[in-house]
Amino acid sequence: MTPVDGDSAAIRREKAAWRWASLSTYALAIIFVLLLIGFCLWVPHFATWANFANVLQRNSIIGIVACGMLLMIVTGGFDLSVGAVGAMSSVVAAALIVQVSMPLGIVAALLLGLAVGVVNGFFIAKIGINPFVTTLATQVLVTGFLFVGTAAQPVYGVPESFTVLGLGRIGPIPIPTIIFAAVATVTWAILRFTTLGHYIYIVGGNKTAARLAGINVDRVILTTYALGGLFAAIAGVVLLGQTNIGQPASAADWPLTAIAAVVVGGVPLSGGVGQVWSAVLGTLLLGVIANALNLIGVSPFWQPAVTGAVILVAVGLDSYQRKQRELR
Amino acid sequence: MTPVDGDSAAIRREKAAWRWASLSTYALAIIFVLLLIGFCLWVPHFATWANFANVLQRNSIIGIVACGMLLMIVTGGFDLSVGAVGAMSSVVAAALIVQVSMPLGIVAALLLGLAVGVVNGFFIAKIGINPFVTTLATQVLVTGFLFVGTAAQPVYGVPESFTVLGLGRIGPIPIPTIIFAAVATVTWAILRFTTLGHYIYIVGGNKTAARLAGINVDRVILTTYALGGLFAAIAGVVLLGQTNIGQPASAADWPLTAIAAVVVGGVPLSGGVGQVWSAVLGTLLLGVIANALNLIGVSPFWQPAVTGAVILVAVGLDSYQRKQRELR
Amino acid sequence: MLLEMRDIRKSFSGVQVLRGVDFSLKAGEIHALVGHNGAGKSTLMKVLGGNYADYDGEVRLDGEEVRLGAPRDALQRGVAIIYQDFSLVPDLTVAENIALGREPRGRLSGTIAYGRLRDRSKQEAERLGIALPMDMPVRRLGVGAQQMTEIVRACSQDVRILVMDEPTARLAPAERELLFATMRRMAAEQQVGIVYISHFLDEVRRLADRITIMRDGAVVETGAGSSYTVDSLAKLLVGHEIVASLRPTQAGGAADGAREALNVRGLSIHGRPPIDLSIRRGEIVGLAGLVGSGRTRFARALIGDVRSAGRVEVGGRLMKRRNPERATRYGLVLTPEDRKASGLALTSSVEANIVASALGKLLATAGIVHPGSRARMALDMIQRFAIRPPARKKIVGQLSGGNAQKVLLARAVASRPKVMVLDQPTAGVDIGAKAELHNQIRLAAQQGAGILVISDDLDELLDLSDRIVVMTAGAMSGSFRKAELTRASLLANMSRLPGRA
Amino acid sequence: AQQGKRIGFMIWNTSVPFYSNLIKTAKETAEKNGLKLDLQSGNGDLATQISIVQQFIAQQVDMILIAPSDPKGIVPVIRQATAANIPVMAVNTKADISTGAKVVTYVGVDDFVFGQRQGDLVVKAVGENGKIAYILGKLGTSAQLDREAGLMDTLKKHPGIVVVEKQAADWDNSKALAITQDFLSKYPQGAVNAIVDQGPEGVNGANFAVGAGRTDVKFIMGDYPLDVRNAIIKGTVYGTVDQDPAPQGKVAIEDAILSFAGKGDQIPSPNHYLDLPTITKENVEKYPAAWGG
Ligand SMILES: Nc1ncnc2c1ncn2[C@@H]1O[C@H](COP(=O)(O)OP(=O)(O)OP(=O)(O)O)[C@@H](O)[C@H]1O
Ligand SMILES: Nc1ncnc2c1ncn2[C@@H]1O[C@H](COP(=O)(O)OP(=O)(O)OP(=O)(O)O)[C@@H](O)[C@H]1O
Ligand SMILES: [Mg+2]
Ligand SMILES: [Mg+2]
Repeated sequence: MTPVDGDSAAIRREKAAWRWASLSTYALAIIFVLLLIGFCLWVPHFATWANFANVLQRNSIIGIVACGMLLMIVTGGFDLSVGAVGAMSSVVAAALIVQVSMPLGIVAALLLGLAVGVVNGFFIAKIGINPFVTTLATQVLVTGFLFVGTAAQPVYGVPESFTVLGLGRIGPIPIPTIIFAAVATVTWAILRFTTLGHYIYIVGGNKTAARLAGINVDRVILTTYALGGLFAAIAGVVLLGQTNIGQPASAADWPLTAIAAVVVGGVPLSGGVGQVWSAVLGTLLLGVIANALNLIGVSPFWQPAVTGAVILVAVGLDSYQRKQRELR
Repeated sequence: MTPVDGDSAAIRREKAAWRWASLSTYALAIIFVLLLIGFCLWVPHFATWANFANVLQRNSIIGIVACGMLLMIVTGGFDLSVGAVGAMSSVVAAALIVQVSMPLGIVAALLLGLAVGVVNGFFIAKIGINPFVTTLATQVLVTGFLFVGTAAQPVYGVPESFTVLGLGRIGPIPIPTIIFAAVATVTWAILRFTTLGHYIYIVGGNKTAARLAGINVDRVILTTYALGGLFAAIAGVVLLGQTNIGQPASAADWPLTAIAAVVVGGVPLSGGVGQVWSAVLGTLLLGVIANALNLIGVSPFWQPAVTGAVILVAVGLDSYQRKQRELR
Repeated sequence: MLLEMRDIRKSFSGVQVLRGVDFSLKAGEIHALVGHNGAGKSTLMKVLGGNYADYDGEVRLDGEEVRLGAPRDALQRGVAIIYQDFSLVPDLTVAENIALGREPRGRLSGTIAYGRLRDRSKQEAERLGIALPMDMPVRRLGVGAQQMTEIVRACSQDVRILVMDEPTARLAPAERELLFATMRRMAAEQQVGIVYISHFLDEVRRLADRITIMRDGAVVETGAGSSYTVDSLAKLLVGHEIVASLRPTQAGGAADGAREALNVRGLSIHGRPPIDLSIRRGEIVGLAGLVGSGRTRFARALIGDVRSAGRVEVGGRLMKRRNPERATRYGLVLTPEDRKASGLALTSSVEANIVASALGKLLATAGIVHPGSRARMALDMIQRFAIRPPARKKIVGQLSGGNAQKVLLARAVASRPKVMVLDQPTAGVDIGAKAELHNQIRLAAQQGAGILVISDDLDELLDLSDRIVVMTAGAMSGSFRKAELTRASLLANMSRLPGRA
Repeated sequence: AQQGKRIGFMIWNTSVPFYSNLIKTAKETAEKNGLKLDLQSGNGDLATQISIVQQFIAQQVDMILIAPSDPKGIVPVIRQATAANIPVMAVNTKADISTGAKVVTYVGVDDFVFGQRQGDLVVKAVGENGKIAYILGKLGTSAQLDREAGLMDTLKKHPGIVVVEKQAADWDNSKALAITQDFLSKYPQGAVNAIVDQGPEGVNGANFAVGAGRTDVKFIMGDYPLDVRNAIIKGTVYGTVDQDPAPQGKVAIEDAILSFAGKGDQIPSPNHYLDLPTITKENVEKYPAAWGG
């Protein structure tokens, strides 16, 4: 056996290559920064802290959802029920806050979110229904129960002090953003330091291999969806903090938006790879574009068209260089 | 080569297992039939031709979309822009029918649908952006252009005779259903007889193998998305036949519903397998459930909950026995 | 000259893997390409197959310079390649996979004549003397049959250059001989130029007209096949003397009285004849059998990945409700035969794969991983199994075939199992590394593990095992002490039909 | 005469909170009068709505009430119903009768007038000169289109008032809040005089503005749920137009009963318009919230 260690030139070359490769992994981050600089220079009122704080605050909710979505996407699935769970969480929290107490409302909402996640995970892992059908069905189910329970009426009467959770700031930083940062950090730590995180990548990379290697694939999937449900419930509570009413019909666009954030951030839906910063980056990219278009005053008719085009170009540049690189 | 043929008992056993396995492939079809019989017996007004014709007519549109979706799912992708394409097709057809002529309107709408499909295919195959981002972006883009072009106003003035396409019947059979049947047959023929169909399975099953075997993977993907766009445009024209107005904001739920139909029918999103009857079956299953709930008079608040539960049970039975079978 | 490749260079994001390789092939010649794992053999052949658009250097076919930018360019010029990692489509039938990309056209343009496709594929297989279940989806075949499918596919094309990247790594002796006969015939009768990559140096020597030896991305030398011995080849391709390490460090040889590591009683899959097997601690048992004899199924049934009746005891403890996770907890691990489909998470790093089975048990408290010990274990295994490049963060999908195989074994060893079931453990591993792997396997046995080795490489079985059991048509048909066996008698036992044992 | 008659009621989307009181009063009124009421949701999608009406036709109900998402798009099935001798009544959203489609009447308000009333509120709030920013609902929905047309119609008569911004919030609270924030960033103190929202979703934005010290901007909402009412009392919202859904459900069923009884001539037609008051701090105490109260 020839040890390669002797060949220090090779190792140096290896390192340079590594650096180059990781540089191009950050292509999207670079595009994001360039976009940001462009907006700062040319979009009036963009480069103010007040505006940044607004953007952070309003995108924190979807960011929290995206963190959970990332976990599920890395295992090779996704969750279409996060919107329903968010709505449920905000309605349940509102109802209990009005009728009983604030802590109970929040805790109950989070536990319910966790429970829906467990149900999702159970059907996906144990019964073997695919994530699309499962989470679409639970989405519809949960929404249905919400409508039945509320007769589609929003729940009013949450004390105004509760809005501090959605609109308040600590120093200059919006509270939702602090929650988002906490959730992102937890997600990062899970992926980085726990056995669960390790298993999530292996399960997403090759389920058969994971199973044969002795990993309890079902439990990993179940836990992941449970976390996804929990995070969606957290987002729902923050939403309640913003709107102060528990609306059964809200949050319908969360699933697609959160998946979009993760995927725009560069994570493939095929599973096995993905980092928290992709979810964060994707969320901010979409959020900043929407904000800039509002500030520029692009007509609401044009906004979707421009958004679509910007996403295609930004992600296109990233994907194109990736594809070139893959051609080896 | 030592053939295993010697062991004829083993082979017989193997064959029996095989037959059993193919029987259980039809589990979902069997569940569907049982459901149908149950509804016929217990749901008033269900077992009338008028009702069947209604169910067929209203689900034909999504069925047409689902056929195109099936093709894209088999290649391992999907298309979130079918709704926007359908809306575009109905708006463009309406505008041209009002201003120029009926044939031109229809042809132009179909060509535009095809063109959007080609654009989707181009970005996915040539640039390498994943299907989720690409088709989400084109969906937003197309919707945007529609809003710009129409100021979000519906296009009125299509002669009422045009509704024959959406509401008329030939003998007892709704015309949309005839169109759906035609589209399903074409899809079946493509998958069953043509090189393109065969290559769709190959590309979906193993892209690398397809490329190494000299198959023009990019062209296969491009053609598939083009067909998906075309089918969505056909569905849009039929929609116009039902509503008689070109609505830029319509059809928003087509993508998810069509994917759901295909996936409920038993086709995995991972690609490589799938048959037309799955798309048809899934469409009809969802359609019949919705119809029965309406006829029973389940409150609209309860409907989603019940729908979700029924889907979970029906697909769950199917998936569970499939999962058991995998353990051989 | 049929093919000339001159000064071929190829790098992956900056790392040079081919450093100016010259290679040539004559019509009617069998030209062997040998080299250690990661030497660059597969990469060179992938250049020839048009996989990489960005190689440097010159490729001449029939003296004419060509630029191979896409697989189609190569195919059109009559280059057929059997890639090391299977490139089959799992849900297509065997017949359809054989015809992949060259489906017979139907009468209507744009259609496929499936009837003719099936007949043609069947004929092509028969012409080569290979029996395959034409209508079975490839996903249901064992790796041996999959390999044969690939061989039929490549050999039935109208080829001028045929490249075979380790076709015999997962073939049993009978199939190998069949393949060699086919190769000789194609070379002699159809004047096909054949590039043959293998780690079985005696085969290479027997078969090849010329041999090219590669090391670290460069050619060491090219010479006539007859001018080498196994030892001289081994020395050239590894770069130093390995003869010493080729000899066993002293066989495990469990004492007869040692406690049982594995005890299987009446294990029956789908009502087939029950199987008994017992392995003592420190014992290495070989499991021999023909392709499709059911060894892999048995192994999977052991860990509970396939349903079966019967009792399995690991280290004296009865395993209730068998499944792979429990098996791992009981200390029974399996390395699957198909490293790509069911062995490794290709998108994850070497480190993540190595620690996958050990993580929960050895490297974490309350679900939190000790990053230090994780890295230490990975580095230790990388060193022990000589995985290269020795980078723990490297994505497994980017490793050479042999190195990926080592990762798989390292994963099993790292979890310190009581029983290891190794399905084709050294498929695609070079001669130097194979000796190392064997030593690692023996080491594990010496430390008290019971080991079951499934292999199509009879020399490996004879070399490694204390005892060999034979499986035919899903049943155990014999058990032999090593001293009772020769290569020939083992072969005879494998081919015997059940009942006559 | 009405005992046991069956009415099919297609509502364009039952998950919109606005309809919950309409549904409630319709159900109560029907029950009280011994009618069978079959409610179905059109899911906001015209094609679904058409198929539901067709289903009512197949079930041969005695009358069909519709709240379609487009006045013209529903016409073909109205004709089918007429051909099957089933009378149709439009509730809450109009059906187009200009091409001869027959409806018993239209019970509800006129979204165009709704927009005009919002325009009056704007004038009342900012005077003859001012800049306003406008938050739209979901683009392409009839409420969005008609309310906008009505508002523009009023503002035409007040050339000093300019609409400087328009964005769509899709009837979503979070989006309305985001758009409000962006408007406030873009137009510093004094640069915009009022923000008009087509729906009630802008309340959070109004509260946010007051919290941020932007009392220079007046907020005008559409519709009158509990949180809008509270905001008007508190002073963060200037005023709103109250389209009360409850009477619509009740009156629709009552009109149906009249029709069953052969007293069709007592039904105001072609339109049975209901009250559409504007609410500001002055009269807020008089009007209970339209829903959520
Ligand atoms: N896609 C890739 N990205 C990065 N490195 C790669 C990639 N493919 C191969 N390599 C590297 O190129 C080197 C040569 O690999 P190659 O597969 O050609 O070896 P080989 O001689 O075929 O070895 P083996 O006998 O194990 O099959 C290895 O170090 C491998 O890690
Ligand atoms: N050449 C073949 N022809 C037909 N069936 C096969 C063949 N190879 C494998 N099979 C199928 O696989 C089943 C068991 O194969 P298994 O993989 O367990 O055997 P194996 O001894 O490990 O063979 P391999 O060398 O192919 O891995 C057989 O019952 C048969 O259905
Ligand atoms: Mg190789
Ligand atoms: Mg095997």
